[in-house]
Amino acid sequence: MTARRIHIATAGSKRLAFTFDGQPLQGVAGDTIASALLGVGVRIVGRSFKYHRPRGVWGGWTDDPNAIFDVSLAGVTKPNVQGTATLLEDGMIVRSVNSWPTARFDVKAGLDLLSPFLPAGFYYKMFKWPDWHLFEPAIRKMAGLGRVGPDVADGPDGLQIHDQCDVLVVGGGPAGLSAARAAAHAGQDVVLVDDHPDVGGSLRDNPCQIDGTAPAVWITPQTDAIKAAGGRIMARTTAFGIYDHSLISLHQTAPFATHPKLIRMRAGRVILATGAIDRPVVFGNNDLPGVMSLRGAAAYLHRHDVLTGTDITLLASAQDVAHFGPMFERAGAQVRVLPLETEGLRAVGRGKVRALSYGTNRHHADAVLCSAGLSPLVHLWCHAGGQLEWDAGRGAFLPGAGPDHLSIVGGARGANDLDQSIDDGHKAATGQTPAPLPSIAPLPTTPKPSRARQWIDLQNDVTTKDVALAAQENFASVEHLKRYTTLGMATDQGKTSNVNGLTALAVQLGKPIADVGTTRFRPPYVPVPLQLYRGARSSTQIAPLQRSVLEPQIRALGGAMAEYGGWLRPAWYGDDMTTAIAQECAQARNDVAMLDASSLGKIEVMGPDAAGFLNFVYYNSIANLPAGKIRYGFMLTERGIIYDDGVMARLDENHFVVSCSSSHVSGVTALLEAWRQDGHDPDRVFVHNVTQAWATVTVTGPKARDVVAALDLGIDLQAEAFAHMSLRLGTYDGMPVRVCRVSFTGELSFEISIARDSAPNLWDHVHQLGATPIGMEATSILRAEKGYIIIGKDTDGETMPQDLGLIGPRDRKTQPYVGNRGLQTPVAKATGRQQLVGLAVPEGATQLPTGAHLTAAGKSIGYVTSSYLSPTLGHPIALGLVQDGLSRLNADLTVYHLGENRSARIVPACWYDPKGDRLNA
Amino acid sequence: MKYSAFSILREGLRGHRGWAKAWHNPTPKDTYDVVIIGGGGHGLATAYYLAKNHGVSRVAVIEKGWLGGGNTGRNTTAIRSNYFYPQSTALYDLSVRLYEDLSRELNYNVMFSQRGIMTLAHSEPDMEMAARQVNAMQLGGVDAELLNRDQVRKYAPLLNFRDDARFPIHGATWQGRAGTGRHDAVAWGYARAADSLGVDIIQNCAVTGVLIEGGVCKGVETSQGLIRAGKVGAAVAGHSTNLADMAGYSLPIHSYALQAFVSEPVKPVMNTVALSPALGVYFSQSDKGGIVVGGGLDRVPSYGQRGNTPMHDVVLGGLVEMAPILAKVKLLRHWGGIVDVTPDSSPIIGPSPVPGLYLNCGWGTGGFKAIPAGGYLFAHLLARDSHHEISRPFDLDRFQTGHLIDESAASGIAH
Amino acid sequence: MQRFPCPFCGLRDEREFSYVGDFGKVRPDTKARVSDAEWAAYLYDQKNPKGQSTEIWVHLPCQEYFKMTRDTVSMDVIDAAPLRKPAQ
Amino acid sequence: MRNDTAKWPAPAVGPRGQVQAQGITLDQITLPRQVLISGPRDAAMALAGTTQATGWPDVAMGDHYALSLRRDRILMVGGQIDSFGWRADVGLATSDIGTGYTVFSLQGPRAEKVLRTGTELSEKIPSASCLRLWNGYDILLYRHTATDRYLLHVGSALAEGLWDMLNRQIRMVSA
Repeated sequence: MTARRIHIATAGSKRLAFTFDGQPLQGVAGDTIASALLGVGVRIVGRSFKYHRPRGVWGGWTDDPNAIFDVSLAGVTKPNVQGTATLLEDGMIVRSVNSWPTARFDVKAGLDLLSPFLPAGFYYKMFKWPDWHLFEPAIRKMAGLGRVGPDVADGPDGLQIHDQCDVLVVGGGPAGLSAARAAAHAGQDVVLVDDHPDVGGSLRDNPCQIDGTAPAVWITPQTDAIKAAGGRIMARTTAFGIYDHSLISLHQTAPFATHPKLIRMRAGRVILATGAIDRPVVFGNNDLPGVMSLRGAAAYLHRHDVLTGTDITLLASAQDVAHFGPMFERAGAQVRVLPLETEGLRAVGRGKVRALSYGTNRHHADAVLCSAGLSPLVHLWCHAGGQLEWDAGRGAFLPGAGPDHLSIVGGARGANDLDQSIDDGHKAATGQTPAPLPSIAPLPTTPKPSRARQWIDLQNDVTTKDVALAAQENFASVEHLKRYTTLGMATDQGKTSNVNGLTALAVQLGKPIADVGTTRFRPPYVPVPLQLYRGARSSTQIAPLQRSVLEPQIRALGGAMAEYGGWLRPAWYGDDMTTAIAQECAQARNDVAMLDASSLGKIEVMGPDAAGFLNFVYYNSIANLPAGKIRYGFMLTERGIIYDDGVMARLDENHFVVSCSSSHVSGVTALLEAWRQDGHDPDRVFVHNVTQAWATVTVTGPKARDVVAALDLGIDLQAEAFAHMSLRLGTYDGMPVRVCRVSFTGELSFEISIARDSAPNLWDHVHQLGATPIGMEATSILRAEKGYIIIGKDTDGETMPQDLGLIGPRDRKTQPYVGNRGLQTPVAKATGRQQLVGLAVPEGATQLPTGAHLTAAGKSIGYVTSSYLSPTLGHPIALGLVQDGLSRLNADLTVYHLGENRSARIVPACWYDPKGDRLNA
Repeated sequence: MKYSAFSILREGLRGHRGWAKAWHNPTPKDTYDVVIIGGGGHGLATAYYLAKNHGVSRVAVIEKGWLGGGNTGRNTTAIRSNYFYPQSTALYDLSVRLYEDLSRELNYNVMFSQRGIMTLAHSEPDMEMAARQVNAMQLGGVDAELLNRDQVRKYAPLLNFRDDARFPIHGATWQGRAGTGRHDAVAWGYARAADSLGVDIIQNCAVTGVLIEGGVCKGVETSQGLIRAGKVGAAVAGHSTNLADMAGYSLPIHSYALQAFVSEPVKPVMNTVALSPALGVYFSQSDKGGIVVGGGLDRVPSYGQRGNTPMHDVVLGGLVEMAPILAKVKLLRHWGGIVDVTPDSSPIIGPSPVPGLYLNCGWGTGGFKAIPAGGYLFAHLLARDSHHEISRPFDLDRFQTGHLIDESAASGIAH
Repeated sequence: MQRFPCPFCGLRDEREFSYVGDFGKVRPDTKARVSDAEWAAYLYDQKNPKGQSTEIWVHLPCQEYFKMTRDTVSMDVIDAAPLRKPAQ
Repeated sequence: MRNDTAKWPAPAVGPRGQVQAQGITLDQITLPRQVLISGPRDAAMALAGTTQATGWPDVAMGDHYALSLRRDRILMVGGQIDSFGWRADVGLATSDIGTGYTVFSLQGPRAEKVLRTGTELSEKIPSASCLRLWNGYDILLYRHTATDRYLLHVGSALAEGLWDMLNRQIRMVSA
């Protein structure tokens, strides 16, 4: 007989069916996976990481390092589920990790025999010769705990929500309840969180009388009072991290197969009432299943009616023995007691503890319930920057100095007395100083030498010998110890192993523990699912694309949509990409085409200083631009690098519209704002980004004028009246329009901008007048035929204006402008700069791959930035950046691409209508 | 004492009583030929190469905490040389080549695992940029391949190949020689080897001042007293400007927190390293089974060795988009290191404005992979007072000439 | 998640802010001679103090550029002030 | 070349239909006029014909009001302005936004919870501006008519995304 369910009370409870390693079992409502397993007598719940030693349940909640499972339910599989803190649900399929075929009969159990040859640091000393790669695959296969399930989560993955309160109380035990009640009573907006399904904490784990009443009777009035005062109580909610500016991350769990919730709580004050856990006793074979946390066993008894053994030995302080012993006796167990200082103690058994042996003595035991003292849960305290101080009497790190907005009360600060915990909570909530802790005499908990292995980290298989070896090899800093032995790096993050590891190290070094120090606790306090962090941001909600008001029209015409510069735009129209693109190019060159240019930036710059301001921000001179005219220009960085190109149109003396590339609208707007507020008078120049208020329909092609004329905009469209690079205002159907004669295709073009909601009518009208829609791919080819660049594609992060042959402003503009000094640095004047050129292939050759490199003597001297088969010209064209390219005209160069060489000739970067007759038409 | 299978066997049979200290705890001497400030990977490697390659053995490494406790022990352990500019390729590939033999050279298994790194291309323009990158590397003599979608799937089937993936996978650049290493082992291996060559490694010793006489750096004041030195080398990632303040010069460096994340161990699901520039995430799986995840810098300049939550959503949320089957794997731990960030995200190796004081800093997010090269080149500079040709372009003077080495086009994550 | 006080909008979380640069840097007058060293110092050098730091930040939604003093270790915000005269 | 037409569902044509969940109603609404006015606050208010500019947690009323955006900028809703551009007479820059902002209304006792998914929102943290980042979207957020009726303006090019995000969050909050 080992563990079993006792009380009759559970007889009426709802039964929950589940399987463990394939075996059908039953639990009752309210069970955790671990309590259900213990309730039916399962001892071995898993295998340890390194040696595949059998592992049983150690703790009653999140301090357990052993009961880790892969769990499936309703099509959802989760790896590494902590069985001691996960509620059992009907139908769960529970599988032990790191074992095969089952936890009980694990084929790799024999690994333990090799343990003398697998010391700490084993891998650093081995497998260097001939090569780590020969050994690593086999080692990787052995590692890992659970298996990632096959199911793919469909986003969104769960709720992320912000919240705030005056006082956040973490932990619903006596101290936390007391604090929350007092704070709520004082009129504070209080939130109390507890990771259990109900509040009460240690009162439910190990009940004792409060104010002469049973704990359950005491708890309800507290929660009632908290709620009545407007406080909120959140169960199944774990505070797992405290971050800067008092932000506390809360993980709220829900039924297994549903999405979890991440609450980011901004708290004015935080009261930590996180309690304390048992510190294991280090003795020989103390990793055998059946060796358990004393308070864990008490929790199983009182929360789940599970008695963890019938022949129990208590290994704990006299105070604990007096408190807990009778509880287990009343439940029907035989209870024996061994003092903590028992020499030569070791557990005996295979797969589970059967007896304890010490000296010449030996007695039977099916459960050994241990507590070498209490370890306060100070993790959150440390996240927030709180300091720790070693308390030799309690054998624990207690909170020292900490941030003002944080208090720590009850067991979490070392107060293990119920009255003091309640008093602590009240005082913290009402701004009083807590009563000092009584000093206590140390317990004799230093591990005694033993021939049997004494385990410190149960999941990662770290023993006292490993610690000794690390110290012997001078891994004497606690961080070195942790990293060298993996002590405390398991999924429980050292909750049970930390202090025992430090104690063992201190013994080896002959130093007090206070001088050895401790490692930092880092969030999360308990592991949290990655899906918490995705929230609703899956698929199209990551970097969502901007959408044109004309998209329905474009889709109706067969537009194939794709992403261009942060917008969803038509790549081409129709089913067959290649033919479509060629036809669209021909349409623009020979007839009339239309395209949606709504995404181009429209940034209004207004005010008496607008002209001078733009003159400073842009490379090109803007101050002398006449009203009604448009100028092309570059925006440079202060290094002199081209950031964006665009056109500036001057509407009147004090009003400009800057049109930048689609992908740079917010960037250009931000830069304009930055300079406006730095070195300019922000009351005399204003920047309005109105890109989304206007939509733009571009009509382009030799017959564009006929189409635009038929729109009856009230504008004289003749070339003499409305020249290339100018702007006119008109109306369409009563709505104001701005018409720009600029051209990205090289053909006669009119860009007609109109209020967004009027654009669909305009678009339909232009289409009815015979213009054919063209997509971005054709547009891209048309511009390349003209040698027009796309910033960021045909330029890179080193390109300056002179590399494109545009040296006028650099040499002549006298007023300062952004980038002017950068254009005078040694790198700007150096030879060997990469310059933009055209690239031609030999007659009959195929097009160059974009991304191919131009080489000289086997070294790269540049690369192909754009390359197309020109439908207009019937042969390939390409643009590239080449070192000193502008002085290498007509040179033949080798082109390298993925191991193959071919040849190309440097030519001027314009193939079509170099004089510009067509766009000026 | 040599580490080998034989020594393991022997010690296993006699209870491991024979293992010697990996390094000693010397008290500082009054004077050294070279004092290295910073007992991280770069500092320890510099000391090792000074002693081994240049015969300079009166060397001290001064560490304010425990050796390897800075960014060396806080990173995501990626090692690669998939860079675009030839200057970068030369630097980082020197490092990869040194790593390839490091375990045997140091007699310490640093577990350099050449499992390959892929940088995903999420669109046709990305593929063109990937080709530009691969060609640059191939021409620079570094291994690189351009993978198509199916090849990526073969290497990493857990990636998001769904139709609704925000950033579909078109292909990737691939460097097969790249991979991961065991970060602590690199520090420990160099420390043990340097110690055995007579280098003094002085832990728990903080530099409190720089001794400058006649405008020349002559040593350092420390919490363990004044230590004179023929030359002083600073390898204090994250705190380079604090040292500059002590010595009276300025640096183009800003300190940021860089976070890293590891999940609970799971059975192998990912055998390579994958980076998505669009999502700003990369990850691999450690030999122990943890999913190791990294991303970009925090938004707020910081010396706090901890991270902020907005980057958690970006990086971990991005990871779930990148590899949706990891949604239910749990985050075990996250932490932050303080990194030196330069304007071009390339390191600074060279003399400081104060004669006698030399700089190895500015590695940004990429310091771990460069440890062997950083140490090798810094040792050369300190021993000979002149640059190795590979480190010359990384001199501080590049910010005046404008010859920046900005790789932002080569890798999607600012590094 | 930190919170910063925009002098106009008030407290908002850090996602709404961007670091701009050290407070007190003035663009050299490029009409006069500016040496490469001076220019590089203006563009690139950083105070980067460990502890109290006075910086320029921008609140992205309202595009307010402002001066903020904060502690780069504790992350405490010490002061925030507008660079502009108050609204009329 | 990849065709992403299917991945991005076609946007709504015309106003989007009402979405209802427990305690939450989401609608698209049309406002009569939206005009950006930049310059000194008093002059801007005078031009807009309003006496106060709504920030947070103010409740705007009626169909003619001003929203406070920046130190030197408001958005006039409703009202009448004759000409746009630089108004030298009053030192103001004006731009007609037309339908450049799409406007959604979120109403009901649980609406505030939906909003808290995307920003730290509280009546205890007032703001002079209704500009805000919400779940990554740049929006204007303020209350109108009632304390549980919220209006959200978003640049129209991202209206489709914001609508989808609001729907996702409503589903999650209601789950």
